[in-house]
Amino acid sequence: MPGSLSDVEYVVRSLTDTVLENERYFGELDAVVGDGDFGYSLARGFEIVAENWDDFDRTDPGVFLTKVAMTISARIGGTSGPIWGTAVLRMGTALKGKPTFEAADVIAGLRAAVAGIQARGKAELGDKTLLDALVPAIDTLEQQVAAGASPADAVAAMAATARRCADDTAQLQARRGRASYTGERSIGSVDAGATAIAVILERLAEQWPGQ
Amino acid sequence: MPGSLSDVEYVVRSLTDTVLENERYFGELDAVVGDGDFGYSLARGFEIVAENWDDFDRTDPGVFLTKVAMTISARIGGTSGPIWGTAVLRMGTALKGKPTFEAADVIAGLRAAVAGIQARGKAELGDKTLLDALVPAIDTLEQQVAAGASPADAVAAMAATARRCADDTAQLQARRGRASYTGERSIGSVDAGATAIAVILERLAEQWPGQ
Amino acid sequence: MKKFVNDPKQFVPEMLKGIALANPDTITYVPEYNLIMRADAPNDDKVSIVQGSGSGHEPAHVMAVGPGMLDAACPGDVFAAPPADYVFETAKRLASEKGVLLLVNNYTGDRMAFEMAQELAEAEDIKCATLFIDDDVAVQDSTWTVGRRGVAGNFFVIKAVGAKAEQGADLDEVIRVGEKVNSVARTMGIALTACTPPAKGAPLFELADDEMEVGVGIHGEPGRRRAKLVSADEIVDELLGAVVPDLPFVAGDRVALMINGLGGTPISELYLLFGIAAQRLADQGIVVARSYVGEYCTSLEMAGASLTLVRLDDEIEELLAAPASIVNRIF
Amino acid sequence: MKKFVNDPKQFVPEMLKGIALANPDTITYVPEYNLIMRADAPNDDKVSIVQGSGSGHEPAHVMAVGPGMLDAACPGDVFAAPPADYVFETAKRLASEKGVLLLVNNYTGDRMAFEMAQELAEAEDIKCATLFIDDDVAVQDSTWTVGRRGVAGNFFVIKAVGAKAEQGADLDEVIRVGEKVNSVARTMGIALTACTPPAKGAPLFELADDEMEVGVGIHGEPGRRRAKLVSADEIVDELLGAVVPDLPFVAGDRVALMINGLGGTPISELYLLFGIAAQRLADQGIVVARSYVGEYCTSLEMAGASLTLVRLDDEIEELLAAPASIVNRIF
Ligand SMILES: Nc1ncnc2c1ncn2[C@@H]1O[C@H](COP(=O)(O)OP(=O)(O)O)[C@@H](O)[C@H]1O
Ligand SMILES: Nc1ncnc2c1ncn2[C@@H]1O[C@H](COP(=O)(O)OP(=O)(O)O)[C@@H](O)[C@H]1O
Ligand SMILES: [Mg+2]
Ligand SMILES: [Mg+2]
Ligand SMILES: [Mg+2]
Ligand SMILES: [Mg+2]
Repeated sequence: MPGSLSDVEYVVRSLTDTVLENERYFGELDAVVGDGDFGYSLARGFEIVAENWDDFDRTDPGVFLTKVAMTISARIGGTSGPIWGTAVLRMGTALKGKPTFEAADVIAGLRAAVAGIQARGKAELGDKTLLDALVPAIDTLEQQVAAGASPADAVAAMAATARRCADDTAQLQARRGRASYTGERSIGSVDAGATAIAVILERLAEQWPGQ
Repeated sequence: MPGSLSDVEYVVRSLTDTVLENERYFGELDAVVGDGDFGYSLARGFEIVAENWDDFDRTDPGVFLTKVAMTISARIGGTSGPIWGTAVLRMGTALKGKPTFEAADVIAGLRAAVAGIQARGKAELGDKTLLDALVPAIDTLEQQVAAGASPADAVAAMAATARRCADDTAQLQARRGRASYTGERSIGSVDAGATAIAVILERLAEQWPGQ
Repeated sequence: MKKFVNDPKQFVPEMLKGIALANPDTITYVPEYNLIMRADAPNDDKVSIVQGSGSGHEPAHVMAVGPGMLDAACPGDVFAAPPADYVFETAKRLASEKGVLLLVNNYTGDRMAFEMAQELAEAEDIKCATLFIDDDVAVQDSTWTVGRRGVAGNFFVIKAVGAKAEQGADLDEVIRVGEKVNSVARTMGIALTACTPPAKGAPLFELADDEMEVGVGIHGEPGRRRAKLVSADEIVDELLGAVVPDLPFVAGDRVALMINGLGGTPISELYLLFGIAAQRLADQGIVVARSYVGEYCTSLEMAGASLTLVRLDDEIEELLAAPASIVNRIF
Repeated sequence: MKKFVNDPKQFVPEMLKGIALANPDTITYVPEYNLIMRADAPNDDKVSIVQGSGSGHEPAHVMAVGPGMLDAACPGDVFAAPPADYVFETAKRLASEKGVLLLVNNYTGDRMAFEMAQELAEAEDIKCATLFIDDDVAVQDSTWTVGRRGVAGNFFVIKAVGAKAEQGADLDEVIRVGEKVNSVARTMGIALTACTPPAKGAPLFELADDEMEVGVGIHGEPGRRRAKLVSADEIVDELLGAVVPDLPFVAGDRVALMINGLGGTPISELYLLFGIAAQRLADQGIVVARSYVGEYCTSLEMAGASLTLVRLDDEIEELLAAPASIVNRIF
């Protein structure tokens, strides 16, 4: 899964479009046991990414991601601003100075993103957050890469894992974020952030270049 | 239509029961273009009449009515307190010092009540108030008495007139009371006060002693 | 009915008890007559200012009692004028050598109760006068009906007569400023939802999800017309379009601008409306010299707002700026 | 959606513009960062008090700016913590020699934004500290989750630190009184209806006509349980039953009692609740020494109320009684 700036651009563009198209859906997911602003918050940040798409510094993939991270964390409020901003920023740091990169760089970047999210939000696996979809999806990616899968297949497998794990969050009781205030009543509905990860990866897989 | 204290007691008791039983209905009538409190206001006054029924001074029919008037005007707020209080007070004044009375006394008392209502509320016939049912009903009573009708027949005729005239208030535009603020939108629904007069007289006629 | 209430018939007394318990040192509550009065009233050196009206408009008027404002408030049941007896009793207790001024919003029931009370008070040699407030421009053709309604503009009349009375002015002087403020105050309201009187238990009228009532009364009386709900900008234009030409307010006028919430609308929306209205007035050359945003005269939990303009002169501005405090304080 | 609104995305900025226009002399509005600040801040002789939080809780916090209260408020979108950048920018502009105190209601998003902002501020040598408010007793098992929420009790923390800062106290002293007040403040709320964030356009949850949500959060988060709507007496018992044993408050305690409206409940009902609660506390030997009734921390137009108790000592009582004034004034 080697890559370059254009791959990163594709991924960020796809992520941006997914977030903008799912503003309402993500909000509804968050309204079940949260406060319903998750879709709105993300969309306000990524709409600025879309607006300024052509102007981001594209010196290398890392610089590009860093600029995107600053844009979204400057505008997104709520829990998602720090979480998503930190995640993208850590990815950017991992790819900085690498015009081209290997699968191992991507995996290291994603692990760094997870560490950043955990530093910010103190969530553990099983607390019913986006980590519950994101971390297993990264594990799958690592396995796929180790098994020599094509990038398209690897991403498809990630998406499948994320979806399954996102669905499984319905059985969890929320211990982080607003949903945690509902205690046992959070059981029975999926986590909004985890489901967003699944939707984003599914879209990424669906339109993966050269599919 | 000669009468004595017991006749006045019957009328006031019937009036009281009608008002208490129709609290909700009268309120709904007032809610159409008014503020919906007409039934509540009347009921709060007449419920005290019911409570203190045995304690009113019954020296003569006039004194009895005066005490009832003071009770209701002390408790009923809104437009109805002064209007109904004044009306009953004027009836009382007309019958004061008369252990027994004639039809002419009743008619004079009712005319005095109307004058009192007009002094308070400045309403003319046709302004869409209870006067539009009450005044024609008194006219009918006068005609019936002149024609030698029995008390029961006279009251039945009054009730019929009141009902017809109350129904006709639907065609009028309100010029007094809260309903007047709605201008032309008051046309099409009957006046709450006029309809209450009809309901009260119908009940009075239905159960008239010796029917 | 989504309300905090026990027996609906006890709604007003239980609210009054809460007011009394929240203000133990400054307020006297007389349960027999639903009367809320300043603990230090009456004062023979000042005119006593009394407002009575139906309940359901809180903070008007029971929570507007305090130095520089009302000496007493005499509420009726929800949306019903108080019985004349209660008003008379209030006038008796507030009797001062300088006199008693009864402030009345112009409604049939209130007029009658207060006129009866004034007659009774005068018969007992209580110096007493009645001043009617009628600032609502929504009522058209008012000459041949009962006249305009008194709505949120009553705040400005209370504030002005309260300040004037506090200065020790005579009854005539107090009446003069009250009438003056009333004559330059204009209000119009808009409802987004109906309200539910506790004793009725059901909404007074029905508004569809996309409808609003333009010119609504504070008792849920229908207004000028029912219309499709439009943007905040358009609503402000509609309200200003009714209020501004009525006096008329013209370029160069200094005004007080009030956006009053009708009970169910959050203050965030009221400030949003205020911002639009202040901007529009500035564009017309009308100077907003005093700003009022919040709930002053409500209609239970009705969602909606009214806009009031008062044309200022030096005297009115000074009276509005004078110190005052009320039952319903923040700190 | 029954709201006064133009473009829902502009809801917060348009509200802030209204606040600025209503307070031209005393408030500075910085649109780039949604920032509302005292025109005379920062002041090197006092600690700057800053509160940020999602919008939709007005008057908290943008309308709580003023002498003796906040020096600045930094709101996010409706129910969303402000971006960390905005908070950092606010801290920079409020930097004073005595330092900046960032007050934060204890929610994940707010904590993260303010912690990031504090790191950024410290990197620029701005003296800065963060104080978390968490008075909501509705959240149970809070030890292994994110802790209790900050709700209406934040008013008392703001009032106390605002007064202390006004006295010229050092940052540590200001933090000490803030933490002390937070440690003796307990709140629980109840919702009768849901609320509708403007950008969502639909209610956050559904409550049947005869239901209430016990322990609701100020962002519409579900509470402890959903129950049949009961009488005001029973509701007060439920709220006191959660709040009183939590600290616990005991006979002989002097307390501040606040009945806070959640946005859609009229003040008449709030006083009714206050009267019941004050009576119940008196019956338990708990002395209500300070009374607060009205809207302090809302949830848009949600019908409902919360009850807060603060245990007083001489120091807290004095700080609460100190003079203060805010954007959202009456006169
Ligand atoms: N502490 C946390 N760490 C990581 N993710 C979290 C945390 N808290 C919440 N989340 C994620 O954020 C999502 C909600 O985001 P958002 O609606 O923006 O937050 P809020 O409205 O609670 O401020 C949740 O569905 C969850 O996946
Ligand atoms: N000026 C008036 N004179 C006589 N009757 C009136 C007058 N105004 C209103 N009414 C009658 O009173 C009824 C309404 O009474 P009520 O609901 O108690 O008054 P409100 O709520 O307007 O104070 C009307 O239906 C009408 O019949
Ligand atoms: Mg959320
Ligand atoms: Mg009525
Ligand atoms: Mg009425
Ligand atoms: Mg949120």
